[in-house]
Amino acid sequence: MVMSETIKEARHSYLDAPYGLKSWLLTRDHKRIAMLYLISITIFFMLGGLFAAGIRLELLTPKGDIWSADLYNKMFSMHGVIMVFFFLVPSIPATLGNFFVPIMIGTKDLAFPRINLLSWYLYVIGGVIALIVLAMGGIDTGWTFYTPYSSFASNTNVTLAIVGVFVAGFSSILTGFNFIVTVHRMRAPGMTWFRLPLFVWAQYATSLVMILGTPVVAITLTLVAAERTLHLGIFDPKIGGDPVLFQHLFWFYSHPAVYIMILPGMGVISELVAAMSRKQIFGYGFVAASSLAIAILGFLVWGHHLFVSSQSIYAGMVFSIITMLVAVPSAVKTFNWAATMYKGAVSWESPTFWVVGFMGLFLIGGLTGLYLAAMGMDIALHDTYFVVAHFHYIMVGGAIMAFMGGLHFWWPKMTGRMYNEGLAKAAAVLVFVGFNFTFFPQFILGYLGMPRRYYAYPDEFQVWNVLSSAGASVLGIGYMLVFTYMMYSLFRGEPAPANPWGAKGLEWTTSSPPPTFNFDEDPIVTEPAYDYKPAGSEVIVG
Amino acid sequence: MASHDAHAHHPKQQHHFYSMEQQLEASILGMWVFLVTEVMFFGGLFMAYIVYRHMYPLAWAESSHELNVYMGGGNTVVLICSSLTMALAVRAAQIGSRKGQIVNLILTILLGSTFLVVKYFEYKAKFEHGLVPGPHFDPHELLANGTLAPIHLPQGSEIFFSLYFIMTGIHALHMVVGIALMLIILAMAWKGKFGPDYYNPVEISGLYWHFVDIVWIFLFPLLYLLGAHFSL
Amino acid sequence: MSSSFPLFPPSASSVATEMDLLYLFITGVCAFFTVVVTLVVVYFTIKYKRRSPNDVGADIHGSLVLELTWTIIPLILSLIMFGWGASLFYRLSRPPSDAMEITVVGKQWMWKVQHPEGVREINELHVPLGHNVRLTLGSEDVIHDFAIPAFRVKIDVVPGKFTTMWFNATQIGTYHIFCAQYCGTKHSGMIGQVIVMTPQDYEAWLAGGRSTGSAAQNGERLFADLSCITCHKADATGRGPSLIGLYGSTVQLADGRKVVADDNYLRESIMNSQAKIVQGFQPIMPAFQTQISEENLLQLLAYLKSLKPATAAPAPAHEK
Amino acid sequence: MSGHAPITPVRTLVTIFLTLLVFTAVTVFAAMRDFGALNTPVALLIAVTKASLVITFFMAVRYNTPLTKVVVVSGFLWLLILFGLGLNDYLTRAWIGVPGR
Repeated sequence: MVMSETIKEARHSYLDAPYGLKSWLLTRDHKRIAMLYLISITIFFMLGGLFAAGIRLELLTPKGDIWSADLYNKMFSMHGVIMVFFFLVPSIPATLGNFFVPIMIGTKDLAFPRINLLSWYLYVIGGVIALIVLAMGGIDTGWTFYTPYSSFASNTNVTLAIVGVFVAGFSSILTGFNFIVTVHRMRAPGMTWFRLPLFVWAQYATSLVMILGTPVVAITLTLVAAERTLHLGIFDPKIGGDPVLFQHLFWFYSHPAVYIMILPGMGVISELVAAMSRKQIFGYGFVAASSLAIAILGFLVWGHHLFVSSQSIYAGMVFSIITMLVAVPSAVKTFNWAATMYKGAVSWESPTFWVVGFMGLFLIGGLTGLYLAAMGMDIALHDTYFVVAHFHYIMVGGAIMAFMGGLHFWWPKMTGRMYNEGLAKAAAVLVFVGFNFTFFPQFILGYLGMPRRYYAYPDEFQVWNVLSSAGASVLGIGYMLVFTYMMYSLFRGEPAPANPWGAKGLEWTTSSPPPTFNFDEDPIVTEPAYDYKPAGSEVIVG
Repeated sequence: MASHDAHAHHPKQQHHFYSMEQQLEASILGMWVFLVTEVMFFGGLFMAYIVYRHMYPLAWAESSHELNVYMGGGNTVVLICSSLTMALAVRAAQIGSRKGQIVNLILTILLGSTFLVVKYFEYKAKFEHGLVPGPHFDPHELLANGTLAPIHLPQGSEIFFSLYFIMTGIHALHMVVGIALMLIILAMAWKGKFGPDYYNPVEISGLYWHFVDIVWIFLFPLLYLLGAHFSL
Repeated sequence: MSSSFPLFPPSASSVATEMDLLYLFITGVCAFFTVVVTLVVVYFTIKYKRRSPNDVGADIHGSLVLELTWTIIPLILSLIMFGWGASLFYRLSRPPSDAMEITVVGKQWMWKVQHPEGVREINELHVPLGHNVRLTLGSEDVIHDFAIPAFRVKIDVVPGKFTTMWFNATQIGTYHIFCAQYCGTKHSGMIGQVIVMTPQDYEAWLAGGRSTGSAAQNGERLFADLSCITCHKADATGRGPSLIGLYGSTVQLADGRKVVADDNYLRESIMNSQAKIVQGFQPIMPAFQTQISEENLLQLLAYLKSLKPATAAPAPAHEK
Repeated sequence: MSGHAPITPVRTLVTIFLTLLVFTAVTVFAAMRDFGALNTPVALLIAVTKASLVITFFMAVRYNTPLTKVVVVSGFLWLLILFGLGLNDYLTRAWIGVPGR
C-alpha cells in the first residue's frame, strides 16, 4: 500500500513531468540541470581517475618504464586539468547546490533558470574542448600552466586547453552569480539569514569566491594564450616580462579555488552532522561566519604558493601570517562538528560513515597545511610530494568524501530511490582505508625530498610509492563500488519515502523526488534550521 | 501562470518570482554581480599594468607618446555621449516613450560604431609604425620624404604595447558585444515591448554599456596621457 | 639512511637539524589534534548511538566559552609556527658575507655549475665541508628549481633574473640535487649530485679540474671582447660610468630614483641597458639581451664584483 | 506593481554629461602640466570622479537598494586586495638586498 502510494506520487515528480530527451536538454528546472551536471561530472571524474591510475602505475617502479616521459607528463597534466576544472569546481555547487539551494530556501527555482541551463551548456562546451585537446594528444604543462613553459616551451595544444578552461570558468561564474542573487532575493517568507541551513551559507560563500576569483584566472590564461598565438608578450622574460607575475595572478584565483572545492563540502558536512545526530548544530553562528571568513581570508593568502619563487621575503611573511589565520575558522568548524555529536542521537546509517571519514581526512589535510604555511618549513616541502598529499587530503579526502556523503544523504530525495545500505557502508570504509594508504606515504616521500611531477625517481623512494599505488587500487575499487550500487539503485532501488532519515529542513518536507516546482504549496518558514525538539517524538521518519 | 493565481500576473513575470518588483531587483542585482566579475577581469590587466609601469617607468612614458591623444580623447568624448544617449534610452523606456527609446538606441549604436572605426584607424597606424609586439616589433616613423626613421624606445616598451593591444582590444570586444546587445534591444523596443511596467532588458543592457564606458575612462589617462610633457 | 622505510632525508647541512625540529614540532601539534578529535568523534558516535528510530539529540545550541577556547588556542599555536618558520626562512634567505660564490645555470634539462676558480661541471656540485657556500642561479629557458633535500634548501631558478641560496654542508657524502619546478619532458631527468668533501679534497679536486681561468678572469676577457671597456673606463673619463666599486653601492638614476647595484641591477643594466639610466649619462649603451648567454653574464658579474676601489673595501650596502 | 524606481530627470543626465566632458578636458590639460610625483594621482583622481558620476547617476545606483551599493563597493575593494597584496611583493623586492629573495 505504502509502495503504490509512493509510486503514484513519483508520477508528479520533476523526473517524470514531461518525458523525452528534449524536455531534459531544454529544461530550466534547477533539479534537472543538477542531474545533467551530475552525469557530466561523473564522466569527467572517471576520466580523471583513469589518468590517476596511469600515474600510480608508472610510479610503481623507480625507472620510467611503462609510459614515455612525455606521455606521463601529459597524464598528470590532464589529470589535474580535468579533476580541478571539470570535476571539483563544479562538483558540489553545480549538483547538490543546484538541486538543494532553491529547495532549502523554499523557492521554486534559481533566480535565472535560463542562465543556469546556459551554465551547463558552457560546461559541456568547455568539456568537449578538453576532450578534443585530449584527442589531439593532451597538454604537458601541468594544470598550473606556468609561463614561460606554457607560452614558449610546450608544443602541445595549450591554447585550446586554455579556451576550454576559460569556457568552463564562465560556467562557474554563472552558477555563482545565480546562487548569490537567489539567496538574496528568493528566500521564502520567514526564511531569515540566520534560519538558512549551513549548506546554503557555504554555497553563498563559495559563490562569492567564484565570481571574484574566476575572472582573474580567465584573463591570466587569456594572456598566456595571447603570448602563444599573437606574440603579445606580457610574462616573457626575453622582453623584460616577469613570469612571477603570472604566478601571482594565477594563484589569486587558484588558491581561493581550493575553497570553492572544500567550502561546499564543509556545508554538506554541517547538514549531515546535524541530521545524523538529530541535533541543533553546535554554534550555528560560528559555523556560518567561519564559511565567510574562509572565503574572504582565502583571497589574502595566495602568495604562500610563491615562497621560493623569488617573491620578496617580506611579501612572503605577510602571506604566511594570513595563511595561519585561515587555520582558525577551519579549526572552529571541525570542533563545532565534533561538539554537535555530543549528546546527539547518532545514526549508524551510511551517511554517518562518510561524515566520520571526512572528519579524519579533513583534519589531516587541514593540519598539514600548517607545514606549508610556515615559510621555513616550506623550503623543504615546496613542490614535493608533501604538497601533493596535502591537497589531495583536502580535495579528495575532504571535498570528495563530503560529496559522497551528501550524495548518499540526498540520493533518496534526488532520485526517489534507496540504495544498498550495507554496500554503502563498505564503500565508505574502502575509500577511507584506500585513501589513507594512497596519500599518507606521500607526506613521507615529500619530506624525503621527492619532487612532484617526477616520472622516474631514485630507488630509495620506491617502498612508499609502492604502498601508495597499492592504496590507490583500493581507493579505485571503493569508488567503483559506489558507482555500481548507485546505478543499480537508480533503476532497481526501493522507492524512497519523503524523509528517510527523519531529518529537519525544507527539502524533507516535500515528496521524494520533489515536484517540478519543488513544493505543492509555497512554504512559510517559522522555525530556525535544525530545530530538533528533544521532548516529544516530533521527528517522523518516512 | 496567471490563470490559477488569485492576483493578476504581468505577462513578463516568470513563474518563480513573487512580483515584478522582485524580478526587476533580482535582474539588476544579477547584472551588478556580473559587472563585479568584469571588474575583476579587467583588474588582472590593470595589475599587470601597475607592476610593469613600476618596473619600467621610462618605457611607459616614452611609449605612451607614441599613442594618438586626439584619437583617444575623441573616443572618450564619443563614449561619454553614448552613455548619455543610453541613459536617455532607459529613461524613455521608464516613461513609456517608444520613439525616445528608438532614437536614443540608434544614437548609442552609431556612437559605439564610431568608437570602433576610430579604433581601427588607431590600430592601423600602430601596424604601420611597427609598434605591434612580437618578432616584427620595430618602432619607426614615416618621414615626409618617404623614408623610415627608427624610433628608439627603452626596454619594456614591447610590454607596454602588448598591454595596450590587449587592454584596448578586450575593451573593443566588449564594445562589439555591447553593440550587438543594443541591436537586440532596439528590435525589442521597435516592437514596443518595453514600458513603465517592464524595462529590465533596457536597464541591464544599459548597465553593461556604462560599465564599458567606465573602463575607457580609466584606460584613456593610463595609456594615452602619461609622461606629462606632451603638448597638443 | 639504509632503513627500508626511510622517514627523513640525510641531514647534511647546518640548518637540517633545526628544520627537522620544526617539522617534528608541527607534527606533534598536528598529531595531537588529529588523535584527540578523531577519538572524540568516534567516542561520540558509539556513546550516543541512536537507540530508537525516533530518538532526538539534546537541546544544546552552543557555548561561547568553548568557541573562544578553540579559536584562541589554534590562533596561538599557528602564530608560533609562523614565527619559527619566518625566522628560519629569514636566516636561510641571507647568505653570510664570507660565503664562497658558486654560480649555477639551469637549462632544459641540466645544471651547469661554475666555481669561482673557473672549474666547471655539469649536474654535479662539489663543495667543501664546513664552508658557507652561496649559489647564484640563473635560467636560460623556463623556470627550474634547485633543490637539495639533504641540505633542506630550495629556490626557483627564474629566467630573466638571478636568485640566491646558501648552505653550509656538515656531512661528507653524496646527495641528490633535484629540479623541483616542472620544466618539461625530462624534468625528472634534471637531477644531479652534490658531493661534500673535506676542504683539502676540495682543493685537490679543484686543482685537478680543467679550468679556463677563474670566473672573474673570464669576465674580464668578455669585458674586453664585448668592447665594454671602450666606454666604461676605470677613471671617470669614459662615456659610461666607471664600474670600479659599483657592486653593492647605491646608484643615483636619471629619473631621480636610487637603486642598490646588486646582481639583478647589474644584470638588467647589461641585458636591457635602457631600463635604468645613471644620472649624468646618455642612454647610448646597446642592449646585450640576445648576445650574452646566462653563463657569460655570470662571469661578467664575477668580474664586476672583483673591481674594488684601490684603497678601501667596498661599503657593504646590501648588508643592512 | 507599485513603487516604481524613481526616474532620473533629463536635466540631471545632461548636467552629468556636461560635467564628464569638462573632466575629460581637465584630465587632458592636467596631463600637459608636470606635477612631478602627483601626475598619476591627479589623473586617477579625475578618472575615479568620472567613474563615480557614471555609476551614481547614469547607472542609477543612487536609486538602487543598499545591497547593490554593497556589491559595487565590494567589487572595487577586491580589486584593491589584488593590487595591494600584489604590490606587497613588487615594492618590497629590493629590501633585503639578496637577489631573488
